[in-house]
Parts: sequence; structure tokens; C-alpha cells
Amino acid sequence: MLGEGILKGLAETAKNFFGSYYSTERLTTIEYPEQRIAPFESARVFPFLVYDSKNTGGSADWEAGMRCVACQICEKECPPKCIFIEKSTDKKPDALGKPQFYPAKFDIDISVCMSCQICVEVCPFEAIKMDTEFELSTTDRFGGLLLDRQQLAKSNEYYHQIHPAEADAVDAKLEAEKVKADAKARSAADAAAAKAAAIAGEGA
Amino acid sequence: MTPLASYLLVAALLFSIGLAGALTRRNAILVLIGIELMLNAANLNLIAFWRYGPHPELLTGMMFAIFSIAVAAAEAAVGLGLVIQIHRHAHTTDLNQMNRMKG
Amino acid sequence: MSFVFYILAALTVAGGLAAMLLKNTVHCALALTVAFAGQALLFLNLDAQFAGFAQILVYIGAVAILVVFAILLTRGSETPRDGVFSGTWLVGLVIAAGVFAVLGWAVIQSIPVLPHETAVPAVTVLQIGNALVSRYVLPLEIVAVLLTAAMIGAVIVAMHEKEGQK
Amino acid sequence: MIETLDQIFVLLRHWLVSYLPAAWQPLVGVLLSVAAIVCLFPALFALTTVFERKGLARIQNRLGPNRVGPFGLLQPIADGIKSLTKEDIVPLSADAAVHFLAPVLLVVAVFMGFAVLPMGRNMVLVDMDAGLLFYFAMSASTELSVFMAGWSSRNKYSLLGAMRAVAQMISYEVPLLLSSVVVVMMTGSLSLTKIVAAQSGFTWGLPHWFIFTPWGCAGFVMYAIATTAETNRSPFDLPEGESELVAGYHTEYSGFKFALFFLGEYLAMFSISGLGTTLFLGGWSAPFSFLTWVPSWIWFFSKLMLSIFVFIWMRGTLPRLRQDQLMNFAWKFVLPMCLLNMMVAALWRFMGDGWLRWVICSAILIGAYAAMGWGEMRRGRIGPRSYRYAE
Repeated sequence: MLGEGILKGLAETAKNFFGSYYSTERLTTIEYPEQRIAPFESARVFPFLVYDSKNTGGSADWEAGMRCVACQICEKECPPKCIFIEKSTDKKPDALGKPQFYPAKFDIDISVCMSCQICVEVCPFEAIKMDTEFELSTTDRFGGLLLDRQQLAKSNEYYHQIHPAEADAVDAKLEAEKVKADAKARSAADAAAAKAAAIAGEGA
Repeated sequence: MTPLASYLLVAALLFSIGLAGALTRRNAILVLIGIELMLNAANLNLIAFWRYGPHPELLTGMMFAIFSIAVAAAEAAVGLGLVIQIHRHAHTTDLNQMNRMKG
Repeated sequence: MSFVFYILAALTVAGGLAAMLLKNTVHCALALTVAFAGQALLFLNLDAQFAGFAQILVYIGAVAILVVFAILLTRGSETPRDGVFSGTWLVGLVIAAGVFAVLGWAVIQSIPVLPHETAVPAVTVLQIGNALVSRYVLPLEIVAVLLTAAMIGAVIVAMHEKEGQK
Repeated sequence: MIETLDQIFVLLRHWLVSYLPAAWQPLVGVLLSVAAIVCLFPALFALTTVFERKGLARIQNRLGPNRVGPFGLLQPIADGIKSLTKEDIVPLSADAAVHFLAPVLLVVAVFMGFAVLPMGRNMVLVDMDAGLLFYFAMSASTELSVFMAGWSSRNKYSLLGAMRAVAQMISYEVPLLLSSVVVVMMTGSLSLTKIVAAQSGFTWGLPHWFIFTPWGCAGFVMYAIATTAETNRSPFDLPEGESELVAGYHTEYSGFKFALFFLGEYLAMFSISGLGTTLFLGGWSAPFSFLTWVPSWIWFFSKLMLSIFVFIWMRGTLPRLRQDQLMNFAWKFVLPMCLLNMMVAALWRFMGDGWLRWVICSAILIGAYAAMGWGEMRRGRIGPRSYRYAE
């Protein structure tokens, strides 16, 4: 019959119209600033720098605990070239107690960053990770999103908060590396001691 | 109340304007517009005479005007159809250039 | 009352003049609608409601639109290079002026014998309708046939010829 | 008390006018009514825009505007301020005078139509003997302003949109008039107050509205189709089809002039719905005999808003037609049905009372409808669409 399809369509839209008032399944809109969805585990927005607060005795000294050693790999790999690093002239002991360079200056221009996560992939020190913070609006058009190392530095605990599983894996890896390094250092020390003893014995 | 003569003068003026347009314009459509104006002037006369006549309840002038409006609509439709057809044929609506009888 | 008449008459005549004098054809058509509207209002001023509304419906609603369509279909809105008036415009103007002079003279001469105003005729639409289907039924039928013929004729005249028939 | 409430606006006008000298009273009374219409319908337009947006959103399972004011009800005020403060751009090559006149004339012509609509008992601005003719004369003159808008913009999209709009309005004006003529045939009058009066009275608690007769029902359906096309509403909104014509004839309009076009479109919708209410739905009369105590103007406006709701509902449901489908539908389906409906109405008129005329008239209309639909479907002109590339 002519016009049947029109009636069917009208019935369907009427169902939607009335249904959206009581069925939350139909009305999937979330009114953003008031309501939020919990961030997903896999959310990645912009990079930040991780610092450990453990080896500084719990104090939140971001400068001392920073994992970054200013190797500048991320700066080289960054496709839009939004990272700027200036290497320090002196060395400081890192988490493993090894003297390392540290970034005297570490700037990321977030307005240029394209969230590709390559910097995270290439970092050998697990020092740069992706943040979930996306509400970055600022009134300063040029400098507002140019973050320096203090603004970028966030503690390992924060990292655990936003990406728990991944942070655990990273911690385990670092722990293993540390154990390995310790063992190596110990064996090296032992060997050195033995050698020293041998030399001493020989000398004696 | 305005005297009948004023209406007749306005109608005469409108008729002359239409006539002048129909005789002087080059565009065929504007010639048709002039003819429409002349028909309108006639309608105004008819209505004015109906209103001032001795027997307005007989509706003679009014009926004449209504039929004239209907005829004018038909005339416009056919006339403009002809103009469009001529334009399709000769690619012009300029009456001065439509001087050939050969197609 | 007379004041209203002068305004309406001026509107109508100005619309007519503009329709015949303007360069741009679409402007002419729009001026023509002003003339039609003025005329319709003059009809209302003459207590001819039905004729006035029919005038608006037919002329502004249909004829003006037809004219405008015809202008656009014939690319008439482009101003021609060699003027809008024909070479013999003076002759046309003289003839029109002569016609106006004769008509005006006739009207002015007949002022003494013209009928004067009468009471407002109480004409309802019902009366017009009754008259149309009783006293004027034959003209009505003829107009109906004429309109049908005109419609068919206009469609056939304006229709595209099929390529294969040529 | 109920009488007073029913006539409250009439009494208010009387009371306001009574302070003036007698010579001024008629003029000021008319001016007051005009002012009421000119204030009321734009306010209704403002409300309708927000309800339309919310309704469409609900149809699409969204929330709709809800930021400005409670439930987003102040949205039209924000929109109004925005369009008032926007820059009024006139294209360089546009015909400035015509470009300016088009929206003004459109709104004026649309407003004129309200003059003859009876919005309640004794609530009509001019009770004209040829009211319906006046209404159609005014609605016919809106076409020219649409053309003026499209042509004066000097933009091919505007011109195309205007030509489409004018062609569509001309084609659908024929069914619109023919579907209204049946009502005139039955009441024998062009006066809208008389048409409403002819539909007063109740049988078994049900009103004598024309929609409850076979010819009235068919006429109403035809009228609804024709009005949708006449006001360029979806699914007949191809004059302003955004996907192909940007926005049709008002592409080159901005700021307040655009708002005027918007206003004109909605006012046309109100007035033509009001006319449909008057012609087929009994105007201001109550739908049941036990509800006659409710003021008449409430009935008129609720019927008006109901038809606006149907307009919105259809907009949320139906996809846009193609130009050839539109024209075919007008000339090959709606027009023949309207002509048939006129004949059925004449048959009804001369068959006298009784159940026989109900059966015969309904059978003719339903039979013609079914036969026409069956024939068109068999020839494959209408029906489910097949897609060459999808699926």
C-alpha cells in the first residue's frame, strides 16, 4: 500500500522520541563538563617526564629524581620537532647511582606535539611517558603551551595512577635492570676484590 | 469619493504607458508586459464603470473584469511560451532581430 | 478617501512607467508587480473585493512569476548592448501620446454626463458565485475551455522537441 | 467567569479602547489587534525554534539545546542577539535595493495572512467576506519575494534555490487551492468565520469537523502535503537543500535579514497551519462536547501547535525528495486526487443524509488511492529503492 513506508518511519521516530525520555540506553549523550567518563587505561594525550620520589627518600624533589639523562634521542626522533633539550655540563648520580648528564632545559611545545608517542617508544630510560590530561586550554596564545621541565615532571606515583598496569611493568623492568646492575657491580666488585686480593697475594 | 473621471484618466494613462512600452521596447517579454498593462487599464475601466454604473448589483462590469483577468492569464502563458520557443530557435528575444520568416 | 486614491494612482502609474522605462528586465518585471498591486488596491478602493484579490492572486501570484521565469529562461536579465528601445521609439511615443490625448480629451469632455457616486453596492462573494453559475454560465464555460486550451497550447509551445524527431 | 475567560482578549481590547475618544476607537482597536498578532507570533516562533531543535534531537536520541537558561528555553534570545549583532553583508555585485526588499516583503506578506484567521470566538482581525481568497492572494505574493531574494544575490546557488522554490510553490499551490475548495463547496462561503461556524455542533459528543468526513479527510491529507511543500519544509525542502545548494535562496543573507527569512518561514508555517485548522479541524471549537468550557483560543493554539509538532515529526523522519519526484508527485498524484476529491464532495453534497454516502464516498477515495498506488508501484515509479553501489 502506498504510504506504508512513511507510516513505518513515523512510528520509528516516535519510538525514538518518547524512548529517549526514559531509556538511558537510547540517550547515550554525556553532558561533558558536569559528567565525565572515567579515563581509559589506554588513553594517551601528551608526553610528560617521570621522576622517582623513592630514591630521594620520599621527598618530592623532581629535579633529583628525574629519570631523563638528556640523551636527546627523543628530540631527534620527534616528527614535528616539538622537543628542545639542553644537556647539562656537569653530571649527577641517577637512580642507579651512576653519574649521568641531566637535562638543563627540557621544553615540549604541546601546541605542536601530535601525540604520536614516538618519544616514549624510543626512550631507553623509561623517562618520558604519555599523560591523560587533555584540558589544556590557556589564555596565552604563544607561550601558554610551551611547557618546561618543571611543568612536565610528574612523579612515578602519578604514572601509576593513570596507567597502573603499564607502570607496574616499567617498574618491574627497572627493578630487574637494577638487580642486574647490582649483581654486575657486585660481581665486578667481587672480581675486583679477588683481583686485588690476588695482586695483593702475588705482591705478598 | 473620487469622481469617476479620475479613474478613467488613470486608466487612460496606464493604457498609454503600456502602449508606448509595447511600441518602443525591443525585448519581446517587455512588449508582453506592455500588453498586460493595457489589459489592466481596461480592467480598471470596467470596475470603475461597474462601481459608478446604475446597476452594480447586476455585476456586469465585475464579471467582465474577472473574465478579462482569466483571459489575460491565458494570454500571458501562451505569449511567454511563444517567446521562450522563439528564443530557443533564434537565440534572441530582440524583436528587431526577428526579421526573418525563414527558420 | 480621495487622498488614498491619489496615492494608489501614483503608485500604479509609477509602477507602470518604471516597468516600461527601466533597463534591467527583471527590474521591469518587479515594477510591473508594483503596478499590479496598485491596481488591485484601486479595485479594493472601488469596493470590488473579489476582483481585487483575484487580481493579486492571478497577476502577482502567477503572471509576474511567469514573466520572471520567461526572463530568466531567455537570459533577458543581461542588458543588451545596443539600447533597450527600438530605433522607432519616437514614433511609438508619439502614437501613445496621441492615444492618451484622445482618451483624456474624451474623458474630460464627458465629465458632465458621467454618473456620480452611488451607495456602496453590497455585493457578497456568494452573489458573484451565483451570478457566475446562472447568468454568466456560458462565458464561464468558455473561459474554462479557453484556459484548458491555453494550458495545453503553452505546454506544447514551450516543450522541448525530442532530438529524434528532428 | 468562563465566558469572560473565553473573551478575555476581546474584553481587554474594549477596555483599553474605551479610554479614547470615540472617533479614534476603531483605528486604535485594529492597531491593538495588529500589535498583538505581531508580538504573539514571533514569540511563538522563538519558542518553536527551540522546541523543534529539542524535538529533532530527541528523535535522533540526542539532548538538544540545554545550555542557555532552564532546559535551554532562552536559546532563541541568544540566537536573536547573535543575529542582530552580526554584520549585515551585502555581496558587492548584488542588487542592493531588491536584496533589501525581499525579506521585508516576505515577512509583510506572511503577516497579512494572519488578518483573516479566526483565533477564537470573536477573535478575528478582519472578518472578510472573501477571507480565504485574501489569504491565498497574500500567500501567493510570497513567491515573488523568494524569487527577488534569489535573483538579487547574484549567486548561482541562490538563483537555483529560488527557481526551485518558486517552481515548487507554484506547483503545490494548485493542490493547496483545490483541496481547500472542497470546504468552500460544502459551506458555500469564503469567509473563514462562517467556515468555522459550519463546523460547530456535536453528534454523540463528537464535533462536526470536516476531517471526520471522507472528503474532508482526503482533503486534509492533500492539504497537509501541499502545505509542507508550500512552506518548503522537509521532505519538500529541496529549495534550501544544504547538501547541494548551500542554503538555497537565502545563501547570501546574513544577520538580521537572514533572521527575517527564518521568521518568514516559520510564520508561513503558523499561518498555513492555522488555516488548515480553520478549514478542516473546526478552528477554535472544542474536540468533545464536554470540553466546550475551555476558552476557544486555547483550542486554536493547541491545534496549531499540534500541527507544528507534526511538521517537526515529519522533518525528523522523511528524507528529502528529488526534484523530478517532487514534480511528479504534485502533478500526477496529488492533483488528480484533489480533483477526484472535489467530485466526491459534490456527490456527498447531493446524496442527502444517510449511511450510503459514507460508504460510497469512502469507497471511491480509498479505491482510487489504492489503485493509483498499485499502478505506480507496478510501473516501478515508487516503492523501495535499490542502490547500485551500496550492498
